[in-house]
Amino acid sequence: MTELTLVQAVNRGLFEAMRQDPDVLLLGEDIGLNGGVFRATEGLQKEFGAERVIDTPLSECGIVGTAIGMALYGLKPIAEIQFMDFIYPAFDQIVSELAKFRYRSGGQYPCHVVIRTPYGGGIRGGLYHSQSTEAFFCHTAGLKVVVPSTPADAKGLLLTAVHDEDPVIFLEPKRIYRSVSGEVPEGDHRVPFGVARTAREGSDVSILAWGAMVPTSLEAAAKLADEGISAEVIDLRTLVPLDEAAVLASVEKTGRAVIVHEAARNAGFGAELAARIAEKALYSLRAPIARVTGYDTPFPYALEHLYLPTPERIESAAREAVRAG
Amino acid sequence: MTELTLVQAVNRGLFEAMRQDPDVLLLGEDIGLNGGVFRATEGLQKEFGAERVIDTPLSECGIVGTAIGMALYGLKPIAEIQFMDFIYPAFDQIVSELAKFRYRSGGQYPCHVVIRTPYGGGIRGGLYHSQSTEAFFCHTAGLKVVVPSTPADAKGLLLTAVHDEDPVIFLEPKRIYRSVSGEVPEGDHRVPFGVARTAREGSDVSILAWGAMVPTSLEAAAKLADEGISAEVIDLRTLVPLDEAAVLASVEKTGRAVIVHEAARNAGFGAELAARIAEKALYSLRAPIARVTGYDTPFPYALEHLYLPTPERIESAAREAVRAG
Amino acid sequence: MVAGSHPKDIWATATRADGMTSARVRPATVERGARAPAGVPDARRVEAYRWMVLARLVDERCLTLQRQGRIGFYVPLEGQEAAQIGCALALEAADWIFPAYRELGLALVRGVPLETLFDQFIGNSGDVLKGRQMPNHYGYRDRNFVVASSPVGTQITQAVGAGLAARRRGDAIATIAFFGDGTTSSNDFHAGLNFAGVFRAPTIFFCQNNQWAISLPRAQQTHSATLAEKARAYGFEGVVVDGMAIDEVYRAVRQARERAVAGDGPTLIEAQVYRFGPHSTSDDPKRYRPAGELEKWKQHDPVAGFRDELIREGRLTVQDDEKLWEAARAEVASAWKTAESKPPVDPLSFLDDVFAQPTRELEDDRRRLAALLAQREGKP
Amino acid sequence: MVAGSHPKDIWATATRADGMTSARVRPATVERGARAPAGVPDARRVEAYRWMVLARLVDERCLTLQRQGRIGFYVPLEGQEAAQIGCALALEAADWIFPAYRELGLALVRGVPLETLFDQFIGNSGDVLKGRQMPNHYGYRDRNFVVASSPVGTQITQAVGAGLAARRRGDAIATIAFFGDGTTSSNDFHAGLNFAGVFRAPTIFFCQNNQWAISLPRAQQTHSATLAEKARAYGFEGVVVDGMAIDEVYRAVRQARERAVAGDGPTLIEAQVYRFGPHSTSDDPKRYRPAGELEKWKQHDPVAGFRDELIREGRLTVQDDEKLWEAARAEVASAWKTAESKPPVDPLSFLDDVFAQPTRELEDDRRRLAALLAQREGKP
Ligand SMILES: Cc1ncc(C[n+]2csc(CCOP(=O)(O)OP(=O)(O)O)c2C)c(N)n1
Ligand SMILES: Cc1ncc(C[n+]2csc(CCOP(=O)(O)OP(=O)(O)O)c2C)c(N)n1
Ligand SMILES: [Mg+2]
Ligand SMILES: [Mg+2]
Repeated sequence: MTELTLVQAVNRGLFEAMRQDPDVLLLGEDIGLNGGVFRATEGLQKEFGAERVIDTPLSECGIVGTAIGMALYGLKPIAEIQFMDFIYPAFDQIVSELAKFRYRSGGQYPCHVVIRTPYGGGIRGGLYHSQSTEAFFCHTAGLKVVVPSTPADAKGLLLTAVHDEDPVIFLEPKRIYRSVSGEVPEGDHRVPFGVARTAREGSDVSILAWGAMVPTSLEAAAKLADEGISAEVIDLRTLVPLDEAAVLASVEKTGRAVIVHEAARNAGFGAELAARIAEKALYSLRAPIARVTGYDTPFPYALEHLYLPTPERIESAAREAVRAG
Repeated sequence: MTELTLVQAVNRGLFEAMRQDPDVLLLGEDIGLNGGVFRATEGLQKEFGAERVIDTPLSECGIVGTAIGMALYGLKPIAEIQFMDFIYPAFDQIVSELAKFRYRSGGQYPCHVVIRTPYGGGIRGGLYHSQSTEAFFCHTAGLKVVVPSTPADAKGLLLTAVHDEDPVIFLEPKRIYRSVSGEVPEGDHRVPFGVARTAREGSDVSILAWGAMVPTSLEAAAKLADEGISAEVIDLRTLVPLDEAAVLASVEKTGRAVIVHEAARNAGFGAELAARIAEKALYSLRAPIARVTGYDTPFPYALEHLYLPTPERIESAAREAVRAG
Repeated sequence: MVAGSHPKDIWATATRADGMTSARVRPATVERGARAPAGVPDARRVEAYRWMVLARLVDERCLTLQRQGRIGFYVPLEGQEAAQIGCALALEAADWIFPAYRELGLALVRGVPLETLFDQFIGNSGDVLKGRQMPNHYGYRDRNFVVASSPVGTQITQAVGAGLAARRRGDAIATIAFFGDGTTSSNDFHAGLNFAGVFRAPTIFFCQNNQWAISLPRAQQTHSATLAEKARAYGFEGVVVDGMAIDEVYRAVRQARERAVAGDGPTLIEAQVYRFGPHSTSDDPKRYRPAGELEKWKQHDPVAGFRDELIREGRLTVQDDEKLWEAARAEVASAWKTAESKPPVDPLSFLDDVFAQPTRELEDDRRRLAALLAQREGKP
Repeated sequence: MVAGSHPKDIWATATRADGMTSARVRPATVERGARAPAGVPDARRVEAYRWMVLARLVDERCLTLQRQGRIGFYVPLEGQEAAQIGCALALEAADWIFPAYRELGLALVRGVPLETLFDQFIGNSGDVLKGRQMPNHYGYRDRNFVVASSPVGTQITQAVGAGLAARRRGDAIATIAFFGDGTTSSNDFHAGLNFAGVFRAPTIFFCQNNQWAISLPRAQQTHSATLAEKARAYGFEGVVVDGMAIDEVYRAVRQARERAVAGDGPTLIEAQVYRFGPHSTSDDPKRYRPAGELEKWKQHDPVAGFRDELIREGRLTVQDDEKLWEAARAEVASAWKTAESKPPVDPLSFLDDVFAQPTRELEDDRRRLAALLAQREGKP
């Protein structure tokens, strides 16, 4: 066990994966000498060489298309997209190709690429260095979507991703890259997909969150406890596959759900959670399902603190839910 | 009034828009001499010339980027994407640029482009000529998302789109391009955005649908009536802006909601409808909210009849809802 | 490019039905390596012709089958047989192919059984792809023939990636991406050729310039004189070859392959051909093709041309030829018959292969759908 | 390109810290029109220099402000002043500019008040963009200066579209897209140049090749000898100019503009410059820049170079120069002071301008957020 920040844990995970398997290689912009703009790939090119830690031209389309070709051939490429906001030039490759290769070939061509990308707001990045569009990828059958919220999970889920057989969109909450640190197991630490983590137990209301919204939700839960409201915080960890059972069990216990995400509300992944609860746990509900999310605007610069869900907004939603029934 | 098919109504709408305003122009692949692969632009190049009905090179990125530049300059371009499945090479321009121009410029640069594209399954198009990924665009703040289901609405919503000040994703249900026909008003017929249409009144269950799923839902409703179940069918017509009031009013009346769409279920737009109902009409619900949708697989070829929602599946969901409470 | 193999007018300016002119460009430069390999080797010339005839007949048959509603869709290759079969013969079995949707000739030479292709066109229980894809979008791992998709161009960057992977593994192979003239405008053409240039990928970019992208003529696709010269923008060579002449194609591909395997990087080959048929069975070229254009190109029919050559070379007699067509016709008929008699694909199978292991949701869906189908059939 | 204006070594091969070589290419071809316009006109030479000095000082100041936490981010242009200001002077006010994020020199010459730029950097109540964007991502409709975004390249196709729209309207203007060497790899570079070639758009593609895309050197970005030659792939001309020499830039842009307005189509200009500073305030070039490279290029500092030229030309004395720097410094200080003293942006304003008219949902959000903020401030 070592105390690491989240971005350090990602870095250790990459080191571990590359040591384990010579087929693992990285490609992306500025990931070599520069170590990535967030330093997630620091030291890797030095250790593994420029043939395995590949600085590419400025083309996300090229990065993902090339990674797919490598994966088809049998390598295990990990592509870095510098910011999630810049993933769209590769969207065609991801949605039309990566997600559909296994299926369209009748199972002949698995296509195991891991795409790592920092996502989310809170770093004064404005419209184009702040987005969280996980819903796009969740809606695309064939992709797994992973969002760690702790250093241990960052490493453990990353190693699981690298050893998985399916394409994985691995979203790193850059806002807490350095602000969160914690114990991370050494070596081949793996955290399974599809298993949510109960970040805090509670009985009055279920707060469902992922990524950078988990610490924010925990802050809210702590304050709610002061008022006598016992909030359970569920960290989903993987959105696809989803630990639906954990979500339903928590809501069945508490009777109330507050869903938290940074992304815009309309057709965000929170809607999916609400829909599942409304289908499968309706009779347990004691209050309307609340969503505390980003607004249906592009991501603003100067006022991002108002755009992003805050503990205050989460508390208020939880309080209302408790008041409702 | 003339009896037209849906694709003819689109064609008439385009003729009308281009006659009304010399700033309206079309660009896309094979839309000129060839009249579009579905013949939606038949006759337009002959009438308005190759300067206004522009056959472009094979690049959706170029089509949308160029259209945006034209719109910034003050023209009113209507871009055709040959199939919705091929919109992804332009995804960056749509999500990063088109949707965000007005906002990021503080209102200085409205960016009024209409993107027309045939969407949906039922024509044996397999993975890449069948998709309905409206949820991607609904989740992107700054875009309006329109889906007609009748010839009259196709023309009326298209003319509203052309005269709107915001970017519009205009989805044409190609499966019913020719199978549905109806009376279409001549001239400057407009149907407002944000106003749902009650396609059939009913009191036991609300079926919420759009595009090609509206006739399928009406078929189901007719069969349900035979069993004594009175189903209301709401045709949303525009997903953004959404006529939330109409959705809630219907569900409050019937106490039961069945949401129908062709797209994959996970994080589809149906989830958003369910979430809104679970937030704002929870206490009216007499049964779990049901979704009848495409499956969380890519779109299959030989078995598309099993993939697509059928009246049978809708009926069964409605029946269950009625049985539930 | 065999000098004088075509009359000037084909390469000169054609006039479209709408009066627009579409410039046909004579190859600007033709690369000839020092050790230029010969054309299709003696031992394989008749074989090559046989593949061309077979492809031609499959095309004919499939167009009919589509009209009869027995297959849903078809993309013909008529006019492009020499380009595809010349190219296929020049490759090695270990080379990885990234096709578009028109590469039937290639698939046949690769050894994909005709019956297997027909199974795919039907989407029946014999279809390796399990009925998932439209006709022509096939792929066979055991033939190093990657599965096609519809969005144009996406295979180009993938071919580069596979080439780099092969190099990393120490496999002395080439990867090759197939695409048309229209696809040179795609995002992936740019990204793929640029990556290949920077990383010196062992990749061949094989562009069948059939002069049309559905209804858009080559001249309106891009303003460059040739498509081949686009390679310069990425720091490597492009060559134009007469795609109606199988030996030209064979030679260019051999050279490019040698270069790739030797570590000398990528090559762009523009094979100038002509699509005799419609873009697909959904297309009607009468709407856009200028009068007389097809007829001019048909004078250079690659199949007839190669037959005459083989006869001149004394490798084929008119009688041989007749027998060969007959045998091929029988082969097509029999393969189709077998394919058509197979049972349909398992109805639940469309829920498989989304992931290596189904999610809980997909398992539930499978269970529910099985119940629904059982109920429909009146089973308990 | 002024022959001999740089010592060979700058254009020759530089060695990266990691031992990789990055080839600096001497311009292959330099286009000279028959009626080559002269450089920056006599009457505007001192003005041009003044803009360069102002840009240099704004850069200096902003780097400090960012370190002090008074602005959040900054993208410096040091080293690129001659390219930007030469270009800006060669354009007409009616020409539409599609900038990237590094075009501060251009914005100044266009007449965007410095205070307005500072307002944007802060995102205060004076910011025309209402605090929506990161510093450097500005745009001013009244200056025909389109609002920048971060994703690279997207402005390129847009500039083509605006050019075609202007032509349709009968406006005799050019549109111009700015981008860097790295951005030549983007999807939109390919699509934009291809569309421009096909439609003969009145568009100038102005590439400031500052030798780096963050940490990626030009030689690893693409394998072509120059960036300018990529234009050939789209059927028009590309030219390389020495971007450290303002007259060279001015001349090339004037020519390209004349060509555009005359209906002779697009031009790609590659201005070879060097980024003296970091990519942005988030970047540390020490991690990747080879030793000595910066120093070599600094010998060709465009500001110092042009000052010396003006002194040689007798248009400027050393005393004038000192006064000019002083005046510019005062201008910067005063503009900053005014900007910094402005109140913050209206907190509810981030909910505006999503659409022309807010949706019901956005109106609800506004009401709810207003209530929350009032509550926070203890208001009822
Ligand atoms: C991204 C994308 N856009 C549009 C289409 C529709 N489409 C299918 S084939 C085709 C033309 C392709 O032309 P070309 O590359 O010359 O190949 P050819 O069909 O002539 O062999 C088009 C526009 C597509 N498949 N993919
Ligand atoms: C699509 C996209 N990918 C990645 C980035 C991150 N990024 C910002 S600037 C930059 C380098 C741009 O280099 P160049 O085009 O040479 O312009 P310069 O910054 O040197 O002026 C990168 C990779 C981005 N802004 N957009
Ligand atoms: Mg073609
Ligand atoms: Mg640069």
